[in-house]
Amino acid sequence: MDALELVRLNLLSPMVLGFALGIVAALVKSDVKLPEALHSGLSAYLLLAIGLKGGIELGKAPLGELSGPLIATLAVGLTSPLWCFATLRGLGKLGVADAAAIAAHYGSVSVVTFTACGTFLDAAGVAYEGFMSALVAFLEVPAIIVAIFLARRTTAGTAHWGETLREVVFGKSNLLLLGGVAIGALSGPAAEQVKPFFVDPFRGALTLFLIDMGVLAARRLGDLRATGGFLVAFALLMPLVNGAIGALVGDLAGLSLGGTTVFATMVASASYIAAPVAVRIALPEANPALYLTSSLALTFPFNLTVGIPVYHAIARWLHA
Amino acid sequence: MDALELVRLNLLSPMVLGFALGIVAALVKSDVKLPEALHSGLSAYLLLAIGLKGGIELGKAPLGELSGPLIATLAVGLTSPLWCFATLRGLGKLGVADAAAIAAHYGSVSVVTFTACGTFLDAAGVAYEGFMSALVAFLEVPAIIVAIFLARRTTAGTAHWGETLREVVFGKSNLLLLGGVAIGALSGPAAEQVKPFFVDPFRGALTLFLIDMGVLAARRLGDLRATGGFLVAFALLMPLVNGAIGALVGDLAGLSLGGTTVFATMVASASYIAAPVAVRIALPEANPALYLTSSLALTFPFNLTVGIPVYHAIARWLHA
Amino acid sequence: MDALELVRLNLLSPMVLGFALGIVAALVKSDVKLPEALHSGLSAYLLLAIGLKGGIELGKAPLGELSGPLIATLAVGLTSPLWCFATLRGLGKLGVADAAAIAAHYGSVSVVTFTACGTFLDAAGVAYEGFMSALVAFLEVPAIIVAIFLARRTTAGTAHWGETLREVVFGKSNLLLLGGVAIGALSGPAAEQVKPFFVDPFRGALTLFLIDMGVLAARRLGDLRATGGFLVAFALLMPLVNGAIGALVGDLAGLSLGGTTVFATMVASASYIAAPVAVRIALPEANPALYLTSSLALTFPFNLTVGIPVYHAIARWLHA
Amino acid sequence: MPDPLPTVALKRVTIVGEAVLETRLVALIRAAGAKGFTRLACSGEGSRGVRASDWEGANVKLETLVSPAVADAILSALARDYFEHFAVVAYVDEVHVVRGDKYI
Amino acid sequence: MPDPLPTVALKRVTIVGEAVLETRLVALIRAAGAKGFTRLACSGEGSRGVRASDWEGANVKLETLVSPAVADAILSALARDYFEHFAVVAYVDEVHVVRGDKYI
Amino acid sequence: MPDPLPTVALKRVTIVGEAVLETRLVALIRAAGAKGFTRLACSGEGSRGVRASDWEGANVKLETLVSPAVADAILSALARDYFEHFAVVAYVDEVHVVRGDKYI
Ligand SMILES: Nc1ncnc2c1ncn2[C@@H]1O[C@H](COP(=O)(O)O)[C@@H](O)[C@H]1O
Ligand SMILES: Nc1ncnc2c1ncn2[C@@H]1O[C@H](COP(=O)(O)O)[C@@H](O)[C@H]1O
Ligand SMILES: Nc1ncnc2c1ncn2[C@@H]1O[C@H](COP(=O)(O)O)[C@@H](O)[C@H]1O
Ligand code: NA
Ligand code: NA
Ligand code: NA
Repeated sequence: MDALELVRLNLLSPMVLGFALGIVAALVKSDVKLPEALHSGLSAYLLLAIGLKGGIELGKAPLGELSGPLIATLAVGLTSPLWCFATLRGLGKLGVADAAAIAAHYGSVSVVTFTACGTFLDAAGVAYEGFMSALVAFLEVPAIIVAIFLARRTTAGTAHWGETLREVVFGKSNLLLLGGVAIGALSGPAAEQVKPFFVDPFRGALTLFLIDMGVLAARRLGDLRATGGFLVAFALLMPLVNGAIGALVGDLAGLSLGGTTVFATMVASASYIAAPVAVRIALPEANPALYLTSSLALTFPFNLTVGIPVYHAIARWLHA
Repeated sequence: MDALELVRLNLLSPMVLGFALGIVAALVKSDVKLPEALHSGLSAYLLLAIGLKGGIELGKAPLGELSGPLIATLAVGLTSPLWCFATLRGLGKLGVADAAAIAAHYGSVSVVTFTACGTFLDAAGVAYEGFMSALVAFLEVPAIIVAIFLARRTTAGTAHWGETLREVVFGKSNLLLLGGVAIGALSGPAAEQVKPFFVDPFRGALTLFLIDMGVLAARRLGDLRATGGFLVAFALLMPLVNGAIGALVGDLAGLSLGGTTVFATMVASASYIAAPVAVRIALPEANPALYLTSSLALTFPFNLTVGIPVYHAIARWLHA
Repeated sequence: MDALELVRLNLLSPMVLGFALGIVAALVKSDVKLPEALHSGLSAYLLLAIGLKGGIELGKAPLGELSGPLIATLAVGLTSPLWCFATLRGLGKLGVADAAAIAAHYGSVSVVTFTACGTFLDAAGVAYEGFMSALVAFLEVPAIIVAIFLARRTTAGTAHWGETLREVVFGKSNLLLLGGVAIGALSGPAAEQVKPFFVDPFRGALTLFLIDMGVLAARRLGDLRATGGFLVAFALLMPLVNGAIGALVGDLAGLSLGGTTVFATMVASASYIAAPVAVRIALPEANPALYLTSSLALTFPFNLTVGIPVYHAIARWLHA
Repeated sequence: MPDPLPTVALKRVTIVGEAVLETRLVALIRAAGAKGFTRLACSGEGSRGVRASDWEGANVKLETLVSPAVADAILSALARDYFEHFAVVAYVDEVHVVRGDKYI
Repeated sequence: MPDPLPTVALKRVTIVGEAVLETRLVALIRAAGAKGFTRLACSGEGSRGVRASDWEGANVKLETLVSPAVADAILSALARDYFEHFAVVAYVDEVHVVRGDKYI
Repeated sequence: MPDPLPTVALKRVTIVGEAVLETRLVALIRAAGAKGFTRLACSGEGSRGVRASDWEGANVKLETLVSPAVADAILSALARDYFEHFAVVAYVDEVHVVRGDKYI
């Protein structure tokens, strides 16, 4: 399949079209937003399902195969907030709290972007390691911790470290993801019983969720003015840098072509579920308009439409 | 299959039985009503799914085949509010606002009735044009606009036309329906990915939704006293008139036996999602008890149980 | 399959693991609780689905086969609250209202436990009578009525009998269960249409629901102090007694090995959906901490993990 | 600026109670003479902290605008039927209602 | 114990109306000069009891903290545009707001 | 008609804040001496208009009936910990509570 065909495949997937529908709906001020309760339930479903799929594969994978990718994940999770922070401070001249808050988002991972990448690869007929979603949980947490630590180092810290740590590790999204992994890994063949709920309808549910994400992203677009030119550039270029680094590291860690694409996408993506909540509490002096708008209204759509095929191209180039 | 068998098939379908369960539950004052958030989410799901199915077929249908039915749809959508309005004013002696409000409902279309008809035909083994659900969106809107215009012509209009138009066209139900059509048509074979969510469980979800509709319909029954004898007759006879006209026009437009049945049902049905919201805002002086009770508590159950098989019989007679 | 293997099979099923995840989440104070609206909608879905499955099988079963199990169900439903009440009064020295309230719960049945048993048997490859879920409705109601009557006999009754009866019989859970049975039985082969919604995804939906149940059960654990040693013993031993009696009666009623296991589980289980609501209204002077904690935080997890395999072992021993 | 609208001082009775009581509390309010009410889903904690059933929807908050006499009637009926065994909080304050004569 | 915080007495305008009116009522409040508002989903019954559409979410309750002048402006606008044909209840009371000067 | 029920005048403290703060605000209320509270989900707009995360449930409204001293303690703690960086509105009014002595 050539590059253009892959882009087309990605842009015209039901998921990306759903996201576009959400944006259009918000722009024409049509109230298609799902009720709060459904959005939150759908989000719990997706996290569990992703974990479960990862867990089922994890149960089958030989432990040796896992160690390389796991180390790579932790390495990237611990270091990427550092280079994001440095860029934001050095080039962007942002304050400590804002820079750390944004670094937490870009160091962490967007579960929905991750999933969209898997769907893209399935459609393109490219295989990837099934245990990748178990890695998401290990990439999600460390970056948030590191970034908060970066800020607290310099600012007068009334932060209770234990509490912050507890909240990130036991946060809803992480717990559901890890819980899904555990259920999938432990229940073995019995997990087949729940596939008609967690696996088969997954992409349709994701499409519905992405309509809602489109509405939320579009609502944030109004904040772009407050964001400033530098942050717009950051939100569109940093993913490419992170994606390239991710592809390189994933390749070195011995991942397949598909696995490398997924890993690059994970690194390139920016969190907008776990990170905002943790950062809001631990770094209240950071401005949410900055970190939410850049991760949700810019980086997320960018990765969904352009990023994923690009990271795949990089991975192919590395594997050639 | 003979006529009686078809009626039995329709009455004992899970969907109609679900509706009956909702009515019974409401009558014995059992609180089986779904939470607001779920009702609204389920409704969004159904609209999207209907659109999606239509869109997938639309993508496959040659454009030439479409033009006839599309013209027929617009023609009926623009004229049926006129004859409904005339009847309500002339025979029913209703006020301008009330007559226009009711005409908006009967000119527009009930998405659930439409869907129940599709299910009925599937069970009866009768094929119908897959793009019909794309037509629903084109029948839903014009009638509401025409009816509101009828009222505003004569009453002192503080109505902002632009706003009213925007609200009907970009109303939640229309946007989700059209959005589903677009996603289905554009994503082509990739739409297969979301069928286990939007297509396979569709009828079950509809059954659950109809239980809820039964509760809502039963709650309106108490308003029947306020409705008056003429409106009861109108709500039970007008669908037959409209259904017969719909069958004739659909047949002329070159639709198949199944397609003619669906089209007749669309024309015969009365809106209770899009129309009430638009009318409440644009014609606030109209009495909601009149238009809601007639469309939801009378015409909807009538069509669901008796109407659909009758329209099918008419279509068969025309096609014989 | 040997006993240990069966226990393992049960403990590592996705459903039991989901319950464990909910408990863990609550203990680490992670807020994974589903929104109220979803919990209630999921609960309605499960009740309908269980009824529907039962109804489909009921429609196929010869009436003669049913009479034995039906009589057995009514007999147990009418008598088990008596022996529970006697135990709680005699051994536990509980007040009349509290004893009656708890007896209502243990005489009635837990729909989720019932379902978990079915899933367990499916996984173990043991067949059971498909109409069992229709019996659940007949076991759920009588015990609650009998227990309330026990209390009202001695306390000054301001209770309106008619109202209490109406509320239990037409309570949400009973109506949805019976409604599902009716839809399944009446729609015959047409019920196939809704299986991709009500049957295939059922166990996955149950897994999600059980995560929520785990959270609720864990929250009740704090009330254990108020419960006292006797009630803890009662909540863990009474199910064994009731399960053994249930196995015996089910066997006598001519049920298969699987059917006997299900029946024993039904008798052993304690209600926490229908009974609490009815009891709260009819016996307001009873302490909810006692009946909710024992049935939800003790008996439910006990049956889910240990009870079901034990009742199966008893049934096998009886059938040997 | 237009003349301020005339308003009528009315009592607002607020009742927060277990959700299982909703139908009964509404009937009580109606019986005491209230012309209408507004219902909000809520949750809460108090000294007692026992709920009939967590999945029956925690608490319900009912607000009704009434005359002083009807307010007293509501509170008395509440005290008689619910205060002993149920988790119910009730209080009254005064608000200035536009078209207030509609509600008395 | 610390010194009591200084508070500012403000009007709290409460509007309960049909959910279909939500966007419009918010615009009205804003236009009348309110700096913010809080929105709650609710349901209710009144003398009229007609709803545009049961599945549009029953009623909405809007609360806004404003100066007396803005309160009057809101009520007047409501009376002009909504009281005749829509199910709308509106009332005012006084509350003591911390950092109250933010809202006027 | 029965004798009017005796009521106790109490302060009602209302806090509207970002939903991510819920657990912390409840802890603050408890620590300040409140015996209970009622929690409502809500949303809103203000001058600031930034939310941590739209899907964490917008805002939460907490209402607690307390003595004047506890009301002051709650407001002071709020001012100290939350007013600078978080979207929090707080106000006090007086209501007449049946069995009001239960809450002080
Ligand atoms: N001091 C209080 N302030 C506000 N609401 C309260 C207070 N105490 C109790 N409540 C509400 O009343 C319900 C029942 O309280 P209780 O009867 O004390 O368990 C709680 O769930 C709260 O919603
Ligand atoms: N006396 C009342 N007290 C509190 N809320 C009321 C009252 N009357 C009406 N309402 C609210 O206002 C809405 C519309 O009332 P109505 O216009 O009388 O149908 C109702 O649904 C209630 O939410
Ligand atoms: N004037 C006001 N009246 C009522 N609620 C307000 C007002 N201003 C702010 N709020 C509420 O407080 C929240 C935060 O406001 P802010 O800190 O101004 O962004 C909003 O989302 C509203 O729920
Ligand atoms: Na990242
Ligand atoms: Na029509
Ligand atoms: Na039992």
